[in-house]
Amino acid sequence: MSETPPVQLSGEILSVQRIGVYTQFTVVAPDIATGFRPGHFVAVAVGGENTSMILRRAFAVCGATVSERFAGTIQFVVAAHGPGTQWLIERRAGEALDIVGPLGNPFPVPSGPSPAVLVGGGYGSAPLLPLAQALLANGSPVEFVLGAATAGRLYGELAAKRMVGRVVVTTDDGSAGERGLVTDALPAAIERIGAEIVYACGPMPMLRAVGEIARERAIRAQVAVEESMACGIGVCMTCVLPVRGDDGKSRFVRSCVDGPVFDALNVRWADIGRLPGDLVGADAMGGGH
Amino acid sequence: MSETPPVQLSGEILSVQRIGVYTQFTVVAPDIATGFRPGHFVAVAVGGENTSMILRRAFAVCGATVSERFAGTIQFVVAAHGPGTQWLIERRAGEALDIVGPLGNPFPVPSGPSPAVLVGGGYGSAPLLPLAQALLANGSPVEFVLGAATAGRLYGELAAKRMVGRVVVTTDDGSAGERGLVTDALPAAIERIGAEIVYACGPMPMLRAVGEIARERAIRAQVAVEESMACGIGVCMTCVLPVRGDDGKSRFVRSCVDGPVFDALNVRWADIGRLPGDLVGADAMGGGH
Amino acid sequence: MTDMKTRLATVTLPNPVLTASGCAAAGRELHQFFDVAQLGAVVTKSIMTAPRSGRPTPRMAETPSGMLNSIGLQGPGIDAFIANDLAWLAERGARTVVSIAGTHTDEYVTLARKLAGHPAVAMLEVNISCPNVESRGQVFACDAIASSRVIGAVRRAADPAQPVFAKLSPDVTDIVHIARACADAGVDGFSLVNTLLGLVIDTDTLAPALGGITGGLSGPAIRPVAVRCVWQVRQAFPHLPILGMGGIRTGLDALQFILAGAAAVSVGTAVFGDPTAPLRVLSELETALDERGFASVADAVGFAHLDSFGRAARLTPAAAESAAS
Amino acid sequence: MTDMKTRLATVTLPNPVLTASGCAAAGRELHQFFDVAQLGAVVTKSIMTAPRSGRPTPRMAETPSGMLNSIGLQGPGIDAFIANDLAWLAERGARTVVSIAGTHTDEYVTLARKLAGHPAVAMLEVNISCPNVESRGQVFACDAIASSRVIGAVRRAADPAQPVFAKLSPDVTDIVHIARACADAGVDGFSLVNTLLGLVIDTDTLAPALGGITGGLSGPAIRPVAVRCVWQVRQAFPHLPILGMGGIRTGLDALQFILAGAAAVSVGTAVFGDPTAPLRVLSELETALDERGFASVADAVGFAHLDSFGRAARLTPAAAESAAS
Ligand SMILES: Cc1cc2nc3c(=O)[nH]c(=O)nc-3n(C[C@H](O)[C@H](O)[C@H](O)COP(=O)(O)OP(=O)(O)OC[C@H]3O[C@@H](n4cnc5c(N)ncnc54)[C@H](O)[C@@H]3O)c2cc1C
Ligand SMILES: Cc1cc2nc3c(=O)[nH]c(=O)nc-3n(C[C@H](O)[C@H](O)[C@H](O)COP(=O)(O)OP(=O)(O)OC[C@H]3O[C@@H](n4cnc5c(N)ncnc54)[C@H](O)[C@@H]3O)c2cc1C
Ligand SMILES: Cc1cc2nc3c(=O)[nH]c(=O)nc-3n(C[C@H](O)[C@H](O)[C@H](O)COP(=O)(O)O)c2cc1C
Ligand SMILES: Cc1cc2nc3c(=O)[nH]c(=O)nc-3n(C[C@H](O)[C@H](O)[C@H](O)COP(=O)(O)O)c2cc1C
Ligand code: FES
Ligand code: FES
Repeated sequence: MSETPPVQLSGEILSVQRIGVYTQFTVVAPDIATGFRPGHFVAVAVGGENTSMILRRAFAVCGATVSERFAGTIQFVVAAHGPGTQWLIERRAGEALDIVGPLGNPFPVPSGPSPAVLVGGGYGSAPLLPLAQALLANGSPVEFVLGAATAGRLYGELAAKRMVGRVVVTTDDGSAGERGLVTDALPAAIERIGAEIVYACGPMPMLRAVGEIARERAIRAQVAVEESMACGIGVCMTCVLPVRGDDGKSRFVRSCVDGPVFDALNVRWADIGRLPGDLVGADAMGGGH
Repeated sequence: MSETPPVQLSGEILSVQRIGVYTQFTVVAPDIATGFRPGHFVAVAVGGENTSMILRRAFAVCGATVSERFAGTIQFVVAAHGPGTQWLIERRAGEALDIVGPLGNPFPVPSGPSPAVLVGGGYGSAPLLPLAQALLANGSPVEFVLGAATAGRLYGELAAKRMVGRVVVTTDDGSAGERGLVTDALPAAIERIGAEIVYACGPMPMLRAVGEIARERAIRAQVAVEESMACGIGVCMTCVLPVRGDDGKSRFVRSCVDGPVFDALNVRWADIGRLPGDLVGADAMGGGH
Repeated sequence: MTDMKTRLATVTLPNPVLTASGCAAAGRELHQFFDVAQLGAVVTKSIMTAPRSGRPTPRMAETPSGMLNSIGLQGPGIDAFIANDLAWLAERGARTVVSIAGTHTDEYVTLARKLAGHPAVAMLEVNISCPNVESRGQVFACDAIASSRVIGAVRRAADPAQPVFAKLSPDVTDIVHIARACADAGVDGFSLVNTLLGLVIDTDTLAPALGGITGGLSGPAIRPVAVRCVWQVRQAFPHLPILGMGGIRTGLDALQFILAGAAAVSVGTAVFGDPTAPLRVLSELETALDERGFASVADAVGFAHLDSFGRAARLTPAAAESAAS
Repeated sequence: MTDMKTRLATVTLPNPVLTASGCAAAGRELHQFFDVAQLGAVVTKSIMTAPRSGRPTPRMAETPSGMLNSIGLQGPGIDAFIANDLAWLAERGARTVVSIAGTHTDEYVTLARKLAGHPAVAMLEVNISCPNVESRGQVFACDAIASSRVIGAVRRAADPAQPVFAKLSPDVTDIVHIARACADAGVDGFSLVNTLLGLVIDTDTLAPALGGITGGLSGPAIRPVAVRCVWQVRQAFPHLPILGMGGIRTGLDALQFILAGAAAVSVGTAVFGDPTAPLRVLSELETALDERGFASVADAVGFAHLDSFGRAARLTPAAAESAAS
């Protein structure tokens, strides 16, 4: 259980902004905003009444405002993917969304200053923006490395620049920043500030590569993963990843409540989508496949 | 097949009006308006994309305008009933509806003048308004008897008044017109104009009673029935009624394409919802139930 | 563009999209919306020897992403069907799959004989699985012996030029077991699947919503069950063609069935919501196959069963790569 | 107001709305949204003797009005379950129905023994029907003999104070046949139904969407099939209580199951879309029963099977009239 239990609420959409290929929502959600910490996500009902889409959609919260005078709000960014996100980006200000949150374990923020590189792939940079604020607040030097397939799929570059002055940008097609992958630019960024930790959010292969680079330099990497989730609250067991525990044993753990943030070192990246024989309880699967 | 084959189109909603408990839609539907004749109905898709409601909803067309200068429009009236009609009445002008029509066999209109009483129950009066115009056009005296459970559930009273001057109104609770049923007022109306035919649309028990009254007076009764329909175009066989044919034999006939207008005399009212043993092919049901 | 021709046993169809029995009558009504000869074939409502009244109303109830029906095989009987419906389809040059139903083996045999040699009949679909017949005991498709008896008899009686497909019910413990009985009896292919037996209680009348009490569940709701049945039967009998159906609404839905092992598909309930659904599904399917680098429908049939090597072999290089990544 | 108490064999629950096994873990997570002790009972995720990893991912696919899951009974094993989960439920004063699963009869027996005498355990639900276990051959619920063997053994081994319910699969030719085998083996009641076996093909990867290839279909899509199973089993064994489930999302959905013969219901998949669904269903059901003139849940159980005389007898006069009209 996260310290701030999730709530279910109907929140009015205050604004809908197009940012590149993305759509950013600002929604009135006081009880979620209060409990929010960077890395939390929300689960949003899609399709309206009588929809055939029975499951919620998960989105990382990229900002929350709590104020005395106004009702607290949260922000999240949606990339059109399938019918659920398509329905969402067609919503307008004034309509209400059914939201559950805050969900998941947030990024661990060191108590004292410690230089950090934040690596975001596509909309993966969304949860890194509030994280940067938190890190800067406790005096940690912060570097941003943001990447995407193409310029239009970058997110948060400006916001990041405002916070930390400079942002390293990479795109696969070179349409913005350096041509290449975030992982090409990461080592240099780590050097520059003598980073003690790397935070990352984005596609699984990117997270895995980031973890590799951090491991080679013997620094920590905290990454936010994205697994298909049916419930988002820990009751269905659909969202599991093979993760090494403190006892050295590996288990399928729920990315919705035990994650989505994991220490990259503990995630058995190569075994995602497989059933490694040494997993606790794998023997009981009668061989499995 | 009706002479004017149905078409499927996406029509813009021009206006949405509340009338009593009903909601009246005016929709741009040129190819349906052209073929329209009183008694036709349309089948409207509900719920939008990804809806769990896979079937269309049927509505009697209560008006159609064909003009040189504007695209033709049709009108229909919706009473909130379940989720599909609920979704419909929440639509706004400017949105589009997916409509199939014109469907069904229209009311037979005598070539020459013949006095007619038009009996409508609730929204059942909708298709009678254009019918009255057609009858008046060929010089037939027309009387309206409109009824409903309560004043708010009456429909078309004013439009009818404008056309024929006077309208007999009944309500079960006496909140408008005479307290009672349309069938209480029908005999007098028939007398007044020496009606040769009665047209009716409304709940099944009302249609049956109207048919009775006409039969006793040896005049015809053409009634528009309402059976649950899955397809509305004649392919599914869900909408059948036990109807006596010209050959004297009774069959389950499709109310969507062989109706919804029937000669009340031919409908086996008492056998609706049952499987009468003398029905063609009932023997093959192995007893049935 | 992908070659859309497909083979069902000895019959070659110009494309793999058909109507579903009982969801298109005999094509006449849909012909108002599009030329039914454009379809792979029209599958007609199951016909029996004698006229049949069908069940009392109500005959349908809408359910989440599906519907329940209890028609009870209403129909004019085989002679009127041949004289009117089949003649009309022949005139239009529409390929026709005639679905036959009976209450005992002899009835199926009679029907097969009457249809032998008819030029409009491309194939027979033997409906041994309609859950709407009065007693569940009468569902041949739930009993391997009864199924093989009917299929064997029909195969012997039918025109050798007309492939005989067995239409199976998903309401069985082991559909492969039933399929095997049909295969042993000489069936030429399978139609998968018929409706699932369901029941809806009307919470206003506090009684079953349908006159027939139970009814057949169809529509997108049952698609995962239908695809599973196609997958299992394809795995067990890779050499026998499958006509897949159950909740197909879009070209991608149809693609699921083909990848699972269907050589063609029937679009049923979707027609009620969209009269032009079969043609739309056809064009969407053609686009989807093309985008994925399939040179022909045949290359896509059963593709999801292949290992990565088998896959690469059946795809254009570019497509193979993206599928692998 | 309607008396919401209901009886499942020897156990009386304050109300007829429970969670569904595998859709509420062991109550802890839902307790963040509402007090789980307010429910009729919490039905826990099927537990086995040893820890189990479950299936590889992906484990779920959304389908029209439903979803496919392939968890593979991941769990900590019975000892950890009793030490942690059951203890937690006991502290909260939540009535608990413990779902047990095994790969052979002895495993079920071991589980029943370990749960005997535990104060928090109101009842045992024997999951002999989970279609997610590796081989279809392992599905006890598809074989009458295997079912009766397990149920008989569990009934003998279990605490006499704990009713034993058999949870059946709808994926059988004749569910009444399986139910009879369980009844003969001394079962105290039935949980109907488990998921339907389904399969989804991912049209991007061109392969099955789930790591386990097939999965269990749940949600509103399967409701008509579930209600049909409840109806059939109730008709055959009117004296045995039924816990009904399958696509219940609203109070009226729950009412369908009760009218068809269920004495209580489980809310499963709906929880994923709405964490407070079980409580909402409970209040909606209470209103619906009251509006229809039922003095108690018991009066509504199986109501749809009654003839008009039987109905009138169970309804308040006013309600009886409106129901008749
Ligand atoms: C913790 C977390 C945080 C996320 N943050 C964001 C974000 O900030 N912005 C954003 O655009 N997207 C985010 N996603 C991905 C987003 O949830 C999916 O894109 C979305 O669910 C797809 O729904 P759909 O109906 O459009 O697509 P469909 O593919 O039709 O969805 C079908 C089903 O699969 C599930 N699904 C499909 N893709 C994904 C995926 N990538 N991850 C999880 N479930 C999936 C859906 O939830 C749904 O149940 C996040 C996912 C997770 C798990
Ligand atoms: C020929 C014809 C003409 C009609 N004209 C009108 C009209 O002018 N104005 C109007 O308000 N209503 C009209 N109706 C009734 C209207 O179609 C239903 O009220 C509507 O389909 C209910 O849908 P729902 O989703 O709101 O209710 P639900 O009860 O949730 O509908 C569930 C299913 O049952 C079917 N159904 C339910 N009630 C009826 C019914 N009374 N008749 C047919 N199908 C039904 C629906 O089509 C749907 O498939 C007409 C029906 C027919 C057959
Ligand atoms: C109203 C209706 C009538 C049907 N009649 C028949 C029939 O006569 N014979 C038959 O083999 N299948 C019949 N079916 C089953 C369909 O052919 C098809 O197998 C099933 O509906 C699943 O496909 P769908 O979901 O696309 O409709 C009928 C289905 C419906 C909905
Ligand atoms: C993710 C998931 C996990 C499930 N796990 C179990 C289980 O462990 N044991 C069991 O008996 N049923 C299990 N079920 C089946 C449900 O208990 C229930 O029988 C079925 O889902 C139908 O109800 P529903 O449509 O309300 O979910 C599971 C269902 C889902 C969706
Ligand atoms: S999504 Fe249900 S447990 Fe994580
Ligand atoms: S509604 Fe389908 S045949 Fe009339």
